[in-house]
Amino acid sequence: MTVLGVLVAQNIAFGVIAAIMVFAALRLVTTRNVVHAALFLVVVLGGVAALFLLMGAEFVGITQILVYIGAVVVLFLFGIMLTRTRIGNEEGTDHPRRLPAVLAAALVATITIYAVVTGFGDAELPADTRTTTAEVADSIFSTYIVPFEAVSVLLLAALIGAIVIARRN
Amino acid sequence: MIWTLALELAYWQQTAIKLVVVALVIPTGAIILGYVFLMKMMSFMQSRLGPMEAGPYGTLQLLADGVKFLQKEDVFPRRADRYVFALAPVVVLMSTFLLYVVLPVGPDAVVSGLDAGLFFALAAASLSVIGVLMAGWGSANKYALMGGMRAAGQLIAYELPLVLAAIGVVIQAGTLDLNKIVLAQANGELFGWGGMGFPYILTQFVGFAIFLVAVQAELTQPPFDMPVAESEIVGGYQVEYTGFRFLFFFMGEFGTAFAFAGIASVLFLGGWYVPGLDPTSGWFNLIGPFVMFIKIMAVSALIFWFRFTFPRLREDQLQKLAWKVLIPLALLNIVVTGVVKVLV
Amino acid sequence: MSLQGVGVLAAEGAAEIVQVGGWFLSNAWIIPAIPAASFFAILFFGKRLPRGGSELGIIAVGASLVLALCTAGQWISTVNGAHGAAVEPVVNRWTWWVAGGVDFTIGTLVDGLAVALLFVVTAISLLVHVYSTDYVAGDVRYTHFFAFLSLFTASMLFFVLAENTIQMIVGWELVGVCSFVLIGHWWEEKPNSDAALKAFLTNRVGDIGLLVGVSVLFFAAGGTFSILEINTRALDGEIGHTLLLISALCLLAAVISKSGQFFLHTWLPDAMAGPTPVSALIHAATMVVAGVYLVARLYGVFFEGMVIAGSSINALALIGGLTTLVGASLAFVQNDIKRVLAYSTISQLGYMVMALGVGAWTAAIFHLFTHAFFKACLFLGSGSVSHAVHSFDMKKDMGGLRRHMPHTYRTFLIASLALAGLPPLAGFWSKDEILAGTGGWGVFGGTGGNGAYTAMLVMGMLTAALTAAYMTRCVYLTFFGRYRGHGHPHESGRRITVPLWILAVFAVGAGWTNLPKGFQIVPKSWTEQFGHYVEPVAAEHFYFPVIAHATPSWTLAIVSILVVLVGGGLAFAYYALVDRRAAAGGSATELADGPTSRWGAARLGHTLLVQKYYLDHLYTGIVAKGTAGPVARGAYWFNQHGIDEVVNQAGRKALAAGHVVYDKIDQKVIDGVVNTTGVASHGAGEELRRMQTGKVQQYAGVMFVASVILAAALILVL
Amino acid sequence: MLLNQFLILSAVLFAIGVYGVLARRNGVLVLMSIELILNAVNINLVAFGSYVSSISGEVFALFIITVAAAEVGVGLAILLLLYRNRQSVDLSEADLMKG
Repeated sequence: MTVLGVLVAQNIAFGVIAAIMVFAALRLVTTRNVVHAALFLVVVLGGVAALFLLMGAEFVGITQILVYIGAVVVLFLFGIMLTRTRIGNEEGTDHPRRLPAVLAAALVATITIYAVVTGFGDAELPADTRTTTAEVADSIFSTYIVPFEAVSVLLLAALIGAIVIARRN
Repeated sequence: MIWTLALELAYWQQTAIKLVVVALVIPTGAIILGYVFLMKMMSFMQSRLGPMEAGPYGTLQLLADGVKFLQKEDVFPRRADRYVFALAPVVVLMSTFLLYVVLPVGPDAVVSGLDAGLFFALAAASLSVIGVLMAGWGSANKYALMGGMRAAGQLIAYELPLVLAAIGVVIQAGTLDLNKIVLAQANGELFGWGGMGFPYILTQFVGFAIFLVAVQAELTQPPFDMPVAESEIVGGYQVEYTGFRFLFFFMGEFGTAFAFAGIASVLFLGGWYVPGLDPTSGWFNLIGPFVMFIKIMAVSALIFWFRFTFPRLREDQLQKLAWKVLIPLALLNIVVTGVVKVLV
Repeated sequence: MSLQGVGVLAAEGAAEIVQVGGWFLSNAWIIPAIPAASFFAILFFGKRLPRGGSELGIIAVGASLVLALCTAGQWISTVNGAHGAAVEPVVNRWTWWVAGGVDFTIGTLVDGLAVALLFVVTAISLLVHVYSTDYVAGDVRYTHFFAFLSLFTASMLFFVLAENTIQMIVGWELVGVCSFVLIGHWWEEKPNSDAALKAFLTNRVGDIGLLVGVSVLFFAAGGTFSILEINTRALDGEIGHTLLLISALCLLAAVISKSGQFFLHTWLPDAMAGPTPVSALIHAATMVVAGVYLVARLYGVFFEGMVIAGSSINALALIGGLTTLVGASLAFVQNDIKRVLAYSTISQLGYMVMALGVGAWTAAIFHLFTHAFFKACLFLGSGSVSHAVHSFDMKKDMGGLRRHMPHTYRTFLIASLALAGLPPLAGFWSKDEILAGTGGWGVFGGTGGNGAYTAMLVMGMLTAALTAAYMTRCVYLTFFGRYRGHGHPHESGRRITVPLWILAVFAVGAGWTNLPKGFQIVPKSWTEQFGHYVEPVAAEHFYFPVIAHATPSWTLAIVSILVVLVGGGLAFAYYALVDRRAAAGGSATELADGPTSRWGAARLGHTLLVQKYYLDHLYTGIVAKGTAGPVARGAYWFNQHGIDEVVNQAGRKALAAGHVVYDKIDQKVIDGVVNTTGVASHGAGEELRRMQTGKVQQYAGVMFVASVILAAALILVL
Repeated sequence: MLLNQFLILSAVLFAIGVYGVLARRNGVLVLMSIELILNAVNINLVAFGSYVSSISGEVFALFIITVAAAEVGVGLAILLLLYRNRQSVDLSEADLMKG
């Protein structure tokens, strides 16, 4: 499976996933159909999950599917369908003047890509970086116990906040 | 190109075989469940006549139905969002397919023995919500949208008790790997006697009950079938679907029932293990599937028994049951399990 | 002088450190555990019990008191056994959790200081519990009240026994929550819930200081939360002085808010909206001294950080000194009896902080000890009075109560004299020790102390006179003269008077536990007992600093007694005079406002005091509203009122000027210039405000571009 | 696999997300673009974690996923309120803070 020390299958997989992701991301920010945008978001998020699996981060990948696709996107779809149910393209999804946004995005892309290219050159990822769920759990419940607790409190606060904001009267 | 050819081929062969098996299991499972339970058990329980004409005892009825579906015209509603409408059943079916990836039927007879297998199965099951919402929205039909929203609300509400019920088992086994859960039950001891292992239903009966109820809701079948309730919203998100797309939904539903029954038997009934044998023996790769099949049928019988005997709930009763009964109960179960696990 | 003192003490300081143990000392965790259990028990079962859960609370706190007494006994015998050597505090710790390689422990730290506080908290809590069974009888939230009294007691004991700074934070916040809940006990009335919120929010200001201070100390002390280790390292010079100063100042912020020190004290008088027993327990005797306790506990940090040894002023002493004066002067203009006591508490807390600031550690703790008893007595007495007259207003509804309520009157008088500082009552001994401890007496021929804190001595003396005067005013308005209220007041029941008498006995006797060393009337073995058992003996690599003790002085004592007598006497004479005049036909309201209604300067001072130095206006009007409105709105306001106003004003003024010179100079030229200026400036303002589009995405765009430019600069430069 | 292929992909996704945040007027679409940005960051975290063979990257990615879920919940609640008050989720209309 290796050519001159390069993992062929993984690289092909990466190429395919990356192409799909970039396409879906571009469609996500350009489509004028809000539901389609949410579905393109599913594709991007699925791609990210696949990348996680590719890098051996199995647990994070599955969490990505469960939380992002199973919950976040469903929440989006719910929000869209609760507020408007028109099928097809909508008016006024974009600003009329988009050039500043394009420029800003291009600037961001240029500087970040320049930074990573000059910074990391052709650094290789280690071949076998599979991590087990137990390792993740051990890390969370020892080193990162305080952030973990903080996040749980944050979730509670967000839960209450969302209910209070969205409640009628 | 320095391919390590033999291994590479074996890898693809293996993958291909596994894919074919999975692809076969779903229609087979759907047909068996549909035939045995939907046609026969229901007709006995509800004192109706089941189909008797196609084949001996009507055994070929479902095949005939399948052929009928495939022959039908592929209809798109005029104002439907074509892509979304067309993709929705595929997404639902895909979610079903993914469930089988981690379902073990023997020590090595599993498509992909993931380290977090149970977690993966639950994540895969949650994907079907997207498909249902797509179907409901893409059909450009009020009833479909209502059905889709109902289904999504129901699936989300009952995913929590489903996950929480399984966590009791996870705590007891100390792993998310489905095969290791089976092994933990096989190697368990009942009051110091290791003769028959320790199926977790003995301690996790609360979890088992919650799991079955939640599965019932996940399958959107009676008594939790408001999303497709014909008498209220004429079929819900499935209303505009015909032909093979409807068949996809059908297969998805019964395939998911089959898979969840499998997961339930792995979690609570000891999976492919038979008491009295050595769980590491390679023979289990052969007899495991049959053992699993028997257990799946037993659990399915329970699931369908509920389906045929309970009347439909109201939408608010459904949500109340999930949030006020099942989730607190499941949380309590987790707390008790955790405390006992730490103390013992 | 201070160097000499240090030298003397270093010679006295023991070289060896004695390690001790004992069942009560090492199992002190039970003391807070009992009221904590009682909190849950009352919460869950209280309503079903025949006495609504109060019996559970009393039993629990009683058990804690017994245990605290046993602990104290064991500690005393331990110190006796050590024969003057330094005694290691009894520490028990368990690992709570481990995160990031740091062990977070939970445990108890028992030494003389903790033991003294355990006794104070449990004793007063028990008396308040008993008192409350009568005071809040029939209340809708009777059970709830007792549940939170239990929780408060547990939290305070937890805080006192804290082994590390994390535990201190936990206890600190818990008592804050209890205070919030109990101030707002009658939350149906808006002022009460407002007062609760104010107390809570004001305390949050200081809590930030506590968090930051503890974090700084954690890293400065090399990754430990242990109080003993932090102190030891601070005293051994392992932590840099700047770090110590920063953390001491952060912690001081916490002290200022919790212990009602000057400029964050405003919540404490408002906290009197709570039931009176709560005021006695939480806002006089225990919770508000948490700040004092914090300083005393981490004294190594403050001692080194504030350079207490050998200076003449530091932040701690200054804040404390100012607070004593501010509190005492504000107590004069209050008509609400509880508010008088609240300002008095502020003033006395200032005394304690000041004492800690000048290095008189023992005096501060001793004052904390005695003050707890007589102030609790005063509060409970005021509650008894208000129970009888159904009001807290001294001017309108009280007067002449000494005939109707003999028990309340006597105990109140005893406690007032103790607070004013007349011998041989408790307040005299502790206040005098603080005054001597300032070392400022050195200027007048006294000796000792950690430095010449003359300013603090002057403040303390002034406050002593003021205290005597306002307490005289309070006692006079309440118990002397003629009755101005309605109905027939009568003495309260046993469950109120018995606690009052017990506290009155303590208000007399508590001071005798620490008679000054040079006090020749009593045998030498009676003197300085409190200090002997409570103050740790300093030693090498120990958690307590070497403190130079001041020598008590007869002269100082006599001067302070005279000051008190003059202050109290003047006030009494004045009120007696006014009262007689009022009896002869004047109105009762003239009573207090006599001089202020006649002299302009006095009226000004009076208004200033009534408005509480305008601090509340400052906080709500400027600080709160300023921060409540978003920055954009602030900028907009500035735009409208600042820039535009200036422009308009300029235009208008110029216009007016133009009118004045209208006849003499050509009208059109002037007007034209003026108008052009006005219009131009106005236009500039309009243009400027356009930057504030209110569109989030434009802000986001600016943010992204700016951060990219920053990143680019960093990447290209570095 | 190179580390950079992940980093560059993440940078591209991040930039696309930035474009979406700036160019979209519909609040829901802006939120989706923010999700894109967060995911780009997550890819970076996991890639770096794997590069230095540390589990911390994954743990932080998990935290970000959690925080993102909370963010979407509150964000959508705000949008729902906006929609209820103005019958629109157009962010360019929500400019009460205009000076």
